[in-house]
Order: sequence, then C-alpha cells, then structure tokens
Amino acid sequence: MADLVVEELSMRFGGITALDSLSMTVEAGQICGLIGPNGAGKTTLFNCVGRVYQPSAGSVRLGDVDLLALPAHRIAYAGVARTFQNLGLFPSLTFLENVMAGAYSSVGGGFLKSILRIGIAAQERELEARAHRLLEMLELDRHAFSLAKDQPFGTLKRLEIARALASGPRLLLLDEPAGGLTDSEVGELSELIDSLPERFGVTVLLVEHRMAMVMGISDKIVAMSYGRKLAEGSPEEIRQHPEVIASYLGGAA
Amino acid sequence: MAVLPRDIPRDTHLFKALRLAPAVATVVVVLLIPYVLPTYRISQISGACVMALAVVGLNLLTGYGGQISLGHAAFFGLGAYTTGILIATYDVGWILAFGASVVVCFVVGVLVGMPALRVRGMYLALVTLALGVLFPSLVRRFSELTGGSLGLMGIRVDPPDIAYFGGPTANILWQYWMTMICLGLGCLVVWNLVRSRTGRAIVALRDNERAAIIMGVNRTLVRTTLFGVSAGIAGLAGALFAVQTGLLTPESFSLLVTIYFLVAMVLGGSSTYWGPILGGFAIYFIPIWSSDVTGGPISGVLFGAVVIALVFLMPSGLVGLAKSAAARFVTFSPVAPAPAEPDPSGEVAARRRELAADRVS
Amino acid sequence: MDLLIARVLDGFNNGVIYGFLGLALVCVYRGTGHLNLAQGEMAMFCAFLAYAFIGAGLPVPLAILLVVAIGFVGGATVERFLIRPLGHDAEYPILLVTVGIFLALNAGAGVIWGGDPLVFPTVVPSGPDDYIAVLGQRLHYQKVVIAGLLAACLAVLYALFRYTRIGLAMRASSSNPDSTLLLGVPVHRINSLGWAIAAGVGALLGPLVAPSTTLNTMMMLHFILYACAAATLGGFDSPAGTVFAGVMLGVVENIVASYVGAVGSDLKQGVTLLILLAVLMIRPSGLFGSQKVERI
Amino acid sequence: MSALVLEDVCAGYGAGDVLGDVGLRVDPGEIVVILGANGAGKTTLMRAISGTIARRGTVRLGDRDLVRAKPDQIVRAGVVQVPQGRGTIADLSVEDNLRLGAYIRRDKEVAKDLAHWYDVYPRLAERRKQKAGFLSGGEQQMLAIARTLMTRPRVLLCDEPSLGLSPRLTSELFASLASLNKELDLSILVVEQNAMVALAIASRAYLLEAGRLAPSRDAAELMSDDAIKTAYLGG
Amino acid sequence: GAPGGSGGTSELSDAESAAAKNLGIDLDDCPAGVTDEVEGTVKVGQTLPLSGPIASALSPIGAGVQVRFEVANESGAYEHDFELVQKDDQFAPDKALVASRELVAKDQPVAFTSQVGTPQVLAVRDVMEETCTPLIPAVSNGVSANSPDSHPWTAVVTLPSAVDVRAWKDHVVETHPDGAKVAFLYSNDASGEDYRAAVERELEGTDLELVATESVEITETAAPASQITTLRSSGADVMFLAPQASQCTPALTEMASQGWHPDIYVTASCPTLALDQAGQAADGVYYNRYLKDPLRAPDNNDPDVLAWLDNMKRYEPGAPINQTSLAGYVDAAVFFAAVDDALDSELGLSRLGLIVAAAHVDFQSELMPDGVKIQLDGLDDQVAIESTLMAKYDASTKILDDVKLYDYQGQMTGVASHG
Ligand SMILES: Nc1ncnc2c1ncn2[C@@H]1O[C@H](COP(=O)(O)OP(=O)(O)OP(=O)(O)O)[C@@H](O)[C@H]1O
Ligand SMILES: Nc1ncnc2c1ncn2[C@@H]1O[C@H](COP(=O)(O)OP(=O)(O)OP(=O)(O)O)[C@@H](O)[C@H]1O
Ligand SMILES: [Mg+2]
Ligand SMILES: [Mg+2]
Repeated sequence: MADLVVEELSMRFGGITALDSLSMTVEAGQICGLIGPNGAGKTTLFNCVGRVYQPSAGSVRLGDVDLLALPAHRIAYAGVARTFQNLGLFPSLTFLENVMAGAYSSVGGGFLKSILRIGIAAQERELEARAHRLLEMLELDRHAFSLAKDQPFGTLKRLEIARALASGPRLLLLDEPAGGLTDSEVGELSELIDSLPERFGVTVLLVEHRMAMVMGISDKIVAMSYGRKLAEGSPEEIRQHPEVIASYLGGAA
Repeated sequence: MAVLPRDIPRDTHLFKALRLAPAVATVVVVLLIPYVLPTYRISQISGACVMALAVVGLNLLTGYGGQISLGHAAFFGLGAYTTGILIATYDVGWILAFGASVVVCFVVGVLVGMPALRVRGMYLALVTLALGVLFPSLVRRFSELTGGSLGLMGIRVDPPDIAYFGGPTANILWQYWMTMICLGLGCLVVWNLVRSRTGRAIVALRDNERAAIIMGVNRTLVRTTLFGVSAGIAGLAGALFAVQTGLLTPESFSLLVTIYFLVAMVLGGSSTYWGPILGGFAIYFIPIWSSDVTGGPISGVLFGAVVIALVFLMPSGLVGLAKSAAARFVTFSPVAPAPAEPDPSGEVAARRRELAADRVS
Repeated sequence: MDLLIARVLDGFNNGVIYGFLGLALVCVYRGTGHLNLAQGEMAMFCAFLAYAFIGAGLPVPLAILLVVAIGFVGGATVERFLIRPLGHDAEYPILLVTVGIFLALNAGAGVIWGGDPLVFPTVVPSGPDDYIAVLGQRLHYQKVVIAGLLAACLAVLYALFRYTRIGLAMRASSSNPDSTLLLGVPVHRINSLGWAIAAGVGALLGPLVAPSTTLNTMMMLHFILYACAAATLGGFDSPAGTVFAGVMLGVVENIVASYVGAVGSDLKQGVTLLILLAVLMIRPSGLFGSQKVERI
Repeated sequence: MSALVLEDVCAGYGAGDVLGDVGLRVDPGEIVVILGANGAGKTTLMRAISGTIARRGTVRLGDRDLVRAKPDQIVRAGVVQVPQGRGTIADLSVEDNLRLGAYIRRDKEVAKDLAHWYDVYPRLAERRKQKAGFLSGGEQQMLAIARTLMTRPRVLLCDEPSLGLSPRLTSELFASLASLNKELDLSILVVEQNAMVALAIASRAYLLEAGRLAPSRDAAELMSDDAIKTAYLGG
Repeated sequence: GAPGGSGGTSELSDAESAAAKNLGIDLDDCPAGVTDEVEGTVKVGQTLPLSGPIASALSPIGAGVQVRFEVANESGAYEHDFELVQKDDQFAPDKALVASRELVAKDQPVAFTSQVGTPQVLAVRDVMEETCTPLIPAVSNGVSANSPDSHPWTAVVTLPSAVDVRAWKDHVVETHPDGAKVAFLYSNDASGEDYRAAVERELEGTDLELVATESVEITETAAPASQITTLRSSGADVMFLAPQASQCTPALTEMASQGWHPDIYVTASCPTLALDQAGQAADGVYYNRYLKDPLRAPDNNDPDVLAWLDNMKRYEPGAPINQTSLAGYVDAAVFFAAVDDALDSELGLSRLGLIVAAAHVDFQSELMPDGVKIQLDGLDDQVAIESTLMAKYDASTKILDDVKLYDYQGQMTGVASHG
C-alpha cells in the first residue's frame, strides 16, 4: 500500500524550477532513498511535503490525507516529522527539551491548561521519560541537560533524529542525517535507521550523499536531477543506471 | 573534606530541596517583611514588586518569546487606567477592577500581537515603541474618561475590615499583601506556562520559527496569545500601580518606563524565573540609592554608569551571575533514565493519530 | 494654497531632521545589526561640546567640524570599549548599554551645562529676514543648510555603501560576522567605522538643529523616535530609503495633523504610528529594506 | 613557501580545554588529513589555527608566530579556513560572496579568478545574482570553498569540505584540491569523514581522539591498516 | 510601633480646637503630637527631582530652599535649628509619594516644603493629611492641587495660571477697546490644561474672540512650526503663549521667522532667560512678573537681590543663579514666614501652629516686585498670590519694563482654587 504519494509536484522560485512535475510513491514501512546532484530539488521536496513551501502545482498525499490542504502546523498532527539539512534545532533548549518539543503534536494542552497546570504533571513525566529513552537510543543521554548548541555537528544531527521520532511520526523525512559522522559512525546510524520502520512503524524518506548508507538500507531509491525524476528502482538498479552514474555518482561508485 | 564543586544527582531529595529553596526562602521573607521593616520600606517594596510584576510580563514576551516590546508601558498604563477609572469613577470593587484590567490588556495585547505575526525583530520593536509613545497622548485626548493631563484622582481601595489591618499602617500593609498576591499569581502563570508544552512552543518559536511550526506549533495562536498574556500581566501590574499611587497622570507611562522595564529584564536575567523579580527590585532601588549617594543631577550619570557596569559585570544578568557562582559549589549530574520499558512509540503513534483525527479533519 | 505650501514646508523641515538622525542609525545598523538608542543623545552631547568650543572663541563652522571629528573618534571609542567586548550576539545587553549611554549623556550634559536651555548660533545668518522666498513661503538659510548637508551626507554614504568594498564588508559582517572574519575582513574595525560615521553624522546634526530647538538636554529625545521610525520605514539598512521615509513622515504627519481635525497636534505621532504599521504590514521589512534570507 | 607548524597548542571554549598539547606540521605543498570521531575536536582544531577561538602554544607559519594574531591577520598571512556547515553569507548574492573572498587582495586578477570559479562550479554561475542563503546545501558548500579560494591562500584549512556534496562532486573536489596543490604549491590541511577519498590525495594523516593528536602516519599505510579501517573507514 | 490615634483630645486647648476647626481639620484623625511644640532641631522634608530628564532644570529649586534654611540658621533669630532633608522624586508622582513616606518614617519631619509639580503635589498631599504634616508651600499653578477644603494640610503658594491669564485678558481689553482675535498655544500637560481652561473662561463674555488654539506635546522638541503656521493663518492679532518651558524660545523665534508679529503674552512659567534667548523675536512681549529677576536690570542691582546672590554664593557656590533658584529661595521664605507667625501665635511652633500660620500668611518677600504679595486667609481666601506685575520686554536692553500692576485681591478663590 502506498503511504506517501507525490503527484506532478512542481515548485518554482522566480525563474528557477526546483521541482518539475515530480511523481513518486513510498510504501508504508519502506525506507526510500532520495538521491540526486546538488540542487536537484531534494530538500525542496521535503519543504513541500512539510508545507514550508507552497508548491506551484501537484499534490502530496499521506494515506488519505491531502497534505497540501493542511496549514504547516497541522502537518505534524498528520504524522509527518523531519530533520533539517543544516540543523533546525532550538539552541536555548536542552537536548531533552528539544526532544520534548518534538513531541509537541503528540500531546494536548494549550495556554489555559498550561497556566492552570491541569493534568499536566503526569503527561510531562511521561513525555520526559520518552524523551530520555529516545536520547539513549541515539547515544545522546549524557547530553540530556546540555543546550542544543556548541556541540559537534554530528551530535546535533543525531539529536534532530531523536526529536523527529518523538512525535511518533508516520512519515519520517531525513535530510542528510549522516553529516559530520565518520564512516564507521555512519554504519551505526545506518543500522539504527534500518530498524526504525519495524520499531516505530514509520515510513522513511532519506536524502543522503553517503552512498554506503543509502545503498545499504534503502528498500528503493529515487534519483532526481534538475527537479525531475531520473530513475527509480532498487539500490542495485540505481547503482548501474548510466544517467545516475553520469550526473551523480561520477567515478565514485 | 568535600571537594568543590560537589555533584548532586538530579534524582536525589537534595536536588529537589535545592530547587525549591529559593521559593521557600522567598515565602519566608515575604511573610516576615511586614513585621521587621518600617512602613516606608514596605511601600517601597510594594512599588518594586509592581515593577517586578510588569517585568515578569515583559520577560514572558521578550525573554522567552523573543519578541522585543518597547511598548509595555502602554499596557501597564492601560491596566492602571482601567482599574483607576473603575474604582474612582464607577466605584467598582478592586477584584473586579483588577480582573477588568487584565482582560482589557489581554484583548489589546492580542490585537497588538497581530502585526507581530508579520513584523519581526527591530521592526516589531518600533511598532510597539510607537504604541508606547502614543499612549500618553491618547490618555490626554480622552480626558473625560481619564482625567487627561490633570490626572485621575481618588483611586482608593480600603483594606478589609479585619484586625490585622487595624493600625495606622493599614493601607500600606493592605497594598503590600495585594501586591504580593498579584505578583505571586503573575509568577505562577509565567512559571507554569514556561514549564509546559506551551512554554517549549514559545521558546521554540523564538529559536527557530520554521522548525517550531513543523513540530506542530500554531504560530498565530501562540504568538498572539503570548502577547495577550504578557500584556495582561503588565496590566495587572498597572492596576496595582494605580491603587498604590492613588493618582494617575499620563507622564507616569512614558517611554522611559518601558526602558526601565527592559533594563530590569536584562539586568535580572532575561528568560529566567527570578530575573525579572531581581531586576525589578534593582531598577526600583538603584535610582533611589544613587540619588541618596550623590544627591543631585549627577545621580543620573551614576545610574547610567551603573547600568553599563552591570551589563559588563553580569552579561547574563543577576541570575546568570548567581548561577555561575553556584556552579562553583554544586553541579547537577543527569541520572540514568528509568530502565527502558517496552517501546511505547507504537502507542504514541496511535494516540497522535487520535489527536490528529480530532484536529486535522 | 499658501497655507498648504507652508505646511508642507514645515513638515519637510522636520522630516529632514528625522532623516538625518535616521541616517546615523542606519550607519550603525548596517554593519552590526544593532540599534543605537543613544544616537540622539550623542548628537546632543556633541552640540553642547560645540557650544563650549564656540564659547572658547572658535568660529561656528570650525567648532562644528571639530565636534564632527570628536564624534567620529568618540563613536569608534564607544564601539571599542562598550560594545565590542559584549560580543556580537549579545542583542539585549548591547541595547542596554546604549540605554546606559543614553542616561549618562543626558544627565551628564545637564550636570555640566545646567538645565537652562542655551542659545546656539547658526552657521549662516538667521535673522527673521534671512530667508529665500519659495512659493511665497520663507525658507530660512539655516534650513537650507541642513537639507543641503543631509543631501551631501546621503550621497557620500550611498557611494560608500554601494561602490566600495567597505560597504560590501559592512553588509557581510552584519549578516554573518563569523564567516566574514574568516575571509580576512577586520569585522571589528568595520563595526567601529560604522559607529564612528554614525556618531560623526550625529555630531553634525546636533549643532545644526540646536539653534531652532535651543540647546538643551532634551533636544533630541523627540527626534530619535522619529529617526527610528524613518529608519524602520526605510528598511533600516537603506540610507536613501531612510532619508526619503524621514521626509515623507515629516510632511505627511504635518498635513494630516493640520487638516484632519480629529488628529490635531496631540495625536500627530499617531499618524506616524499608522503609517509605520500600514507599511510594515504590507512590507514587513520596510519600504526599501531587503528581507532577511532564511532557508531550510 | 613555509610550513605551518603547531606545537603544544591548547584550545577550548572558556571552560576547560578541548584540545590538549596538539603538535602538527603541514609542510609547503603538502596535503595532510585529520581523522577523528564525531566530537573529537576536529573543528576545534581548525578554529584554533584560524584564530577564532582562544588558544595557547605555538602556531607558526614559516618564521612568523601567529598565536597572537587576529583572525583577519591570519587570513592575510595566507592561512584560510573553509568553515564547517557552509557559513555562507546568506544575505549577500553569490557574486558578492565571491567578491568578499577577494577583500584582502589588491591585485587585478579578481575578475579572472571569479570567471575561473564560475567555470569550476557552473551551478554558481547560474545563480550568481541570487542571495546565497537560497542556495541548496551542496551549492552553498561549493560557494564556501570557491569563496575561500578567492582569497588565494597559501595554506588551506578545509573542515569537511565534502559535507553535503554529491559523490561525484566530492571526488571532483578532491581531484581539484590535488591539482591546486600541485599547480600552486598550496598546502592543505583537511578534516574529512570521507576518509578514503581524502587519504587518496594526502601524504600524511593525523588521528585525533578526544582532543589529543597522535603522531602523523603515512596516508597510504593508514589506508591499509585494519584497525583504522574499522574505526574510520567503515570497515 | 507607629503612633496610635491622638488621644490627647483632653489636652486640646480651645485655641487649638478653634484654629483647627476653622481650617476644617479634625484633630481626632491626627497622630499624637500634632499640637506639641517642637523642641530642638526642626526637620523639614522636601522631595524634588534630583534625577531623571527634568532634574537639571528643576533641582536649583532645592539649592534655593537650602540656602534659605542656612540663612535662617545663621541669622540667630531662632532658638531652633532647621534641618532640610531632601529626597529624589524623579518628578514622578509615585516616586514622590514613596519618598515622602520614607521621609515621614525616617526623619519624622515637622513639615514639608517646596513640593514642585502638580501631579507630585496631588500624590503627596494624602500623606500630609494622613500624618497631619503641613506642606508649606506646594508649588503648583493649577487649580486642582489648590483645595484647602479637602486638603487643609497643603498650602499652595505660587502665581496661579488663572491670575496670569486674567491679567493678560485685562491688558488686551485695555489695549484693544474694539475687541481682538486671540490665538492660543499651550502645552499638552497639566499646566497647559490649566491655562486652556483659564483662557476659555476669561475670554467668555468679552469682545475678545479665541480664533485658534493649538497644543504642543511635552515630548516635542522641534520648534512648533506647524502649530504657529496654523495660528498665524487664523488672522489673530493677539497671541497667548503657554508652552512648556523648553518651547518658549522656539515658539517665539518661530513666530518671528514666519514674519508674524501679533501682541504676545507669555506665561510666567517661561523663564525670562527664554526671552533673552529669543532676542529680537521677543521684543515687546508681555510677561507677568511676581518674582524679581536676578538676571536683568534693574533687579540685578536691587540690594535685596544682591543680598540673595551673596547668600547663594556663600552657601551653595555651585548652584545656578536663575529664576528657579530664586523661586526656591522664596518658597522657603514662605515657610519661614509661617514659622515666624507660628512662633508668635499661641499655638507655637507645632504642626498645627505651622499650618494655621501658613493658612493665614500675609507676607511680602523682598524678592518680589512691589505690590505683589502673598496672602491667605483660611478658607476665605484660598489663593496666595493674586497680584502680578505686567511687564513688557525690550529686546535691545533686555529689560522688562513695568507696565501695570494687576491686583485681584480676594477675587480668585474658587477660580484659582478647587474650593
Ligand atoms: N527559497 C528559494 N529561493 C530560491 N531558490 C531556491 C530556494 N530554495 C531552493 N532553491 C533552489 O532550488 C534548487 C533546489 O534546491 P534544493 O535545496 O532542493 O536542492 P537539494 O537537492 O537539496 O541539493 P543539496 O543536495 O545540495 O542539498 C537549488 O538550485 C536552489 O538554489
Ligand atoms: N562553541 C562551542 N562552545 C563550547 N564547546 C564547544 C563548542 N564547539 C564545540 N565544543 C565542544 O568541543 C568538543 C569538540 O567539538 P568539535 O566541534 O571540535 O568536534 P568535531 O570533531 O569537529 O565533530 P564533528 O565531526 O561532528 O564536526 C565537543 O565536545 C563540544 O562539546
Ligand atoms: Mg538539500
Ligand atoms: Mg566538526
């Protein structure tokens, strides 16, 4: 069953066409790798799905929810969570609080409830415990009370993953999660991401330039170039695809 | 011999006790003040607390929310005039009048918060500044209601008829308690808010608006409500001011007052719990102290110099200073989380879906 | 008709001052992204200094030149010792320091020169008959001089920002000081320069307006508000935009206040507020300002 | 041409040192790699050299002691860093970013260099009028590298230059670093997670662990060291 | 241990009860000791702006008051020592209130003196009532602060705006027998409001027509060009000017530079210095004097002014010599007039004695022009200064030439007071 369905999605910025009638689907519980040369439009796709940008045309559906019909702050409630290519953390919150903030959409309580503190304590305790577990899972527990700044890039990227998972998402968009990690650390992270669909029941859309990771864990890969879909298929097929090799992999693969 | 700094794990009773200590100490001091201090000190403390309360409100918006407001004197004034008019002209009871101040300021705050959705940083500061500058002129313009330049007089709240408020200092004591209750309430509102889901949303919006929205934060709602709550608290402070002074003139709500609020917030330590209170006291007592010391216009120079010096000595405010001093004696280490239970995330996802069903569709 | 022209002219004269001081704010903002609330008081203090020099026998233009130089050095000094040590990101502390400078200069001038307003001489003859007749109205020489100097300052600053590498470096260091430093740009010196120019512009303005406001410690309080408004409207980093906005504010508020009975002089500032609000709602970063780039 | 030498350098961010007694040498015309785990202090080391954090010890370029020099003086001395995570100047156009790279230069060849870098990264040429902040991650990385090279450094410090670049561009980048190194005798100190590509063009490498730098080893030898392979090269 | 209710009622003499009753004071509401004669040092409190933007302009008042106290102490005329305790009020009512409370609690002053500023007077006068401490004098030219009926412990002494304006009107009526068009510029604050009310009241029923009214915001520092343009275009031939002190010169010069020369009447709140500064633009303006002017002839050769100057130099060498410091001196002199009268009365130098004396003060300061006097008579005559000397400014000589003494003795109660 297709979980994420992107159809004919186009996005233009002035004269630049970042997405050009892109269509793709991701099955529930799959890990889909998204690759393509720099500026191909991968992050733009994330931004359209995440409602940061209003696409010029096309549709994006998650299950039977039309994501483009929702305002940006409703996306999380529909089950979308993401990480950012160049970090989108809350630097004056601690690691723990960042993860708890990530769970914003999974609990209730507005101004009044917060001010009066009705039924908050238990909820907060539970949230905190959950956040601790996520930090532990990403080996960030010793940073729980540090501020989410002044830390190495790789550490912060992992924190983003923990934060994204905190809302219990249905679709997880990971934008270059392996930035700042050594090859062996990439291996560990790959294993972790690989386990996510099973442990959390999420569908993962993964943008990454580290081929070891993408090829290793993707159930399928979509290759893009200039906002269009270049190829789609299993890692093996993509690795052999001549256009992908020419425009993206170069001699490296 | 204990080695400094001493480490205290976060799950111990000692840690919890230390966390509570300032609050407990404050309660004790508040209770003791009427018995140990001369009356004029009590009324000074009430005055400083009014300042502190307004700064608590400003800190919520500017410290935690990151939206700089140079117009808080206007909310302060609006609250003061609402209470003043209700009490002096319409003879309304103080609780009702205070409530009205909060509500009026909340509503106006929400309205003023609307531009804040589009306009940011320096630009927002200037919009609010304009409001602050305009407020005294508006008071003068609506002089039938407000008494205009000549002032609004006769704002009096008599203490309840109980033995405690029997002596000649009844009024001052009564004002003291009124102030303490309001300040306590104001702090409680802010503290509860900040420690909650909404509080994290407020700070998240400040730190990274885009990311916060993606986490599900409704920017419009949070920003405008935040403006409203902050204005409401400033309005409550204004209401107290009206009762304490007994007289309102538009000059009392000039731009200088906003600047004092801002100075107090930063001096105390912005986006901290205790900062606004310490800062409010500092900004109230420094001019008194500096004019006592120098007894002349030079005290203004001294005041300016003290402000600059304090910024340099305590870049993160009084609270920051206290924290780093304390860090030389104790540190708090994280504790291992409770042993991992079966992964609840499936459950979380299910609940989120419930919420989504409520809210999305 | 005559009255209308007179009112436009009144507004214009004020607007020139708003734009002038706004220009100084822009110089600081452009390189550092900070708002110098003490800008007006620095100008006021320089005017007092000029007064002292004139009292000591210096000719007026020379005294003004001297305080411009002093302002220039003073601005750089303030940046060096009171702003720079706080670090670049210390937005609130820096705002506070400018407040401190504001308070200290305001009170300090009062202590040194007393509270009575003083008479400040004009650079050009300024008797009731020293004016150019413009459309039947009197445009006094001093006002012409102020407007002329404003135009000159604007031209110089525009050229500096637009065509020199210093201008580029200024924009870069307000956008991302760390990266700019890594390219060998002495960011601190660039910031100092911004402060210095700003204070110099202010020091020029102070002695020019002092004859009409009389020289007193409060003389700039009112203008700084309008200068902020002008800079905001103009987009905060645009010198020409700021001057344009300043003049426009001056004229529009005066016309509205004079012809709309419900507004009157007491709510004149309200007009400014409304214009500010209206413009910002449509263009959140002013008429000529560029939106901060944010991408994720 | 002279060598960049670090001796007993300690550096950190106020509370305690992150780097302890680091000694390092980059000879003229040499490419040296630094390997280390996430959080080992690689970025800190780069910052210590470029002077953007407090440091102690000896930092020398030839005979010139740079330890007390300001960051902009260090750039003028020829040691220039590409910051990690882009660090483009978002509000300036692509072209202005590049021009700013030539801020310290007085020569007449700026336009020529500009054309050269547009040639190397055509993507940037297409976007030259665009605000740099709107570029994609990889495009910003290209811009950061090109901009830094616009300063015409003598010693180039690269902090994970391949971050966010496509595999093809990554290999091209290293190829071009190698040729710059050859043609201009440019010394390069590079921190790189993509260790294989980096080691392939380097002569020596240092391992950084928890702020301590081990003595350097031959690049080729490292590539075949099994322990190293498992730790840094992903087995 | 604050003092309880009076309880000393039994000891009240008839004279005391009667005097209090005349002023509407209920001694039963007062703390004990209100009728006790003071022994030893007499502490007197004052709050005034020592910091804030107004401080440098108004703090000379404090110096003047201080000097008058020194003079009294040196004179040897009193058995008592008089001690002045000053406290900053930042020119804000709330601060004045708290400062006066602090003074009351710490120093227990017998009286307060020379409180400037209408809002500040309004704020502190309740403290005076609560503690039965006389405030002699309160300096406020507005109507609202002068209400001895409800606030008997506060004695207001200054030239009320109502008197200022009435003299203007009378003079215009005399010089324009066929009527005139009047334009009016005032500051948008308490003082300006008082002037506005007075102008509207005084012009009613005369041949004078108020053709245009404009206000200046007190924060405004630019010359009020647009206001003057409007006023000028009204075709008025008389101009009443009552802006805040800092706008006096700019308003005058602006009128001149627009080439508009009506008959100009300038508020007594403008310092005469402003006229000098306006120079030619102030030539021929009318100005009401109720104090001598240390800055110009002939007063600057007046022996009394010279004596005052000596005292200033002796006791407060750094203090500015101007109308403000002179006013402070005269304010304090009013206090000492009350002291003298109290000592002579059967009530003696007690709080009650002081306020009773102040409420019936009849005093002519040597620093006031001849014919201007300070007179109060309990609730019957509530306005202290009801006479003023109109003068005309000559820019070439910088002299204020006397025009006429206007004396409204006994006519202003209810007009310039709230009674
Ligand atoms: N807000 C914007 N304004 C203008 N152009 C934009 C904007 N966002 C993206 N672009 C352009 O759209 C193109 C696609 O960018 P995008 O960030 O999606 O690329 P990407 O595939 O994520 O590349 P990378 O791998 O380098 O991150 C780029 O050329 C970029 O310059
Ligand atoms: N700005 C800072 N302030 C304080 N501490 C910092 C700061 N930046 C880094 N650190 C600390 O310095 C240590 C080393 O960090 P550094 O960024 O140098 O690591 P790195 O090796 O570059 O990691 P990565 O490969 O992830 O970029 C970390 O433990 C971090 O906590
Ligand atoms: Mg991308
Ligand atoms: Mg790093």
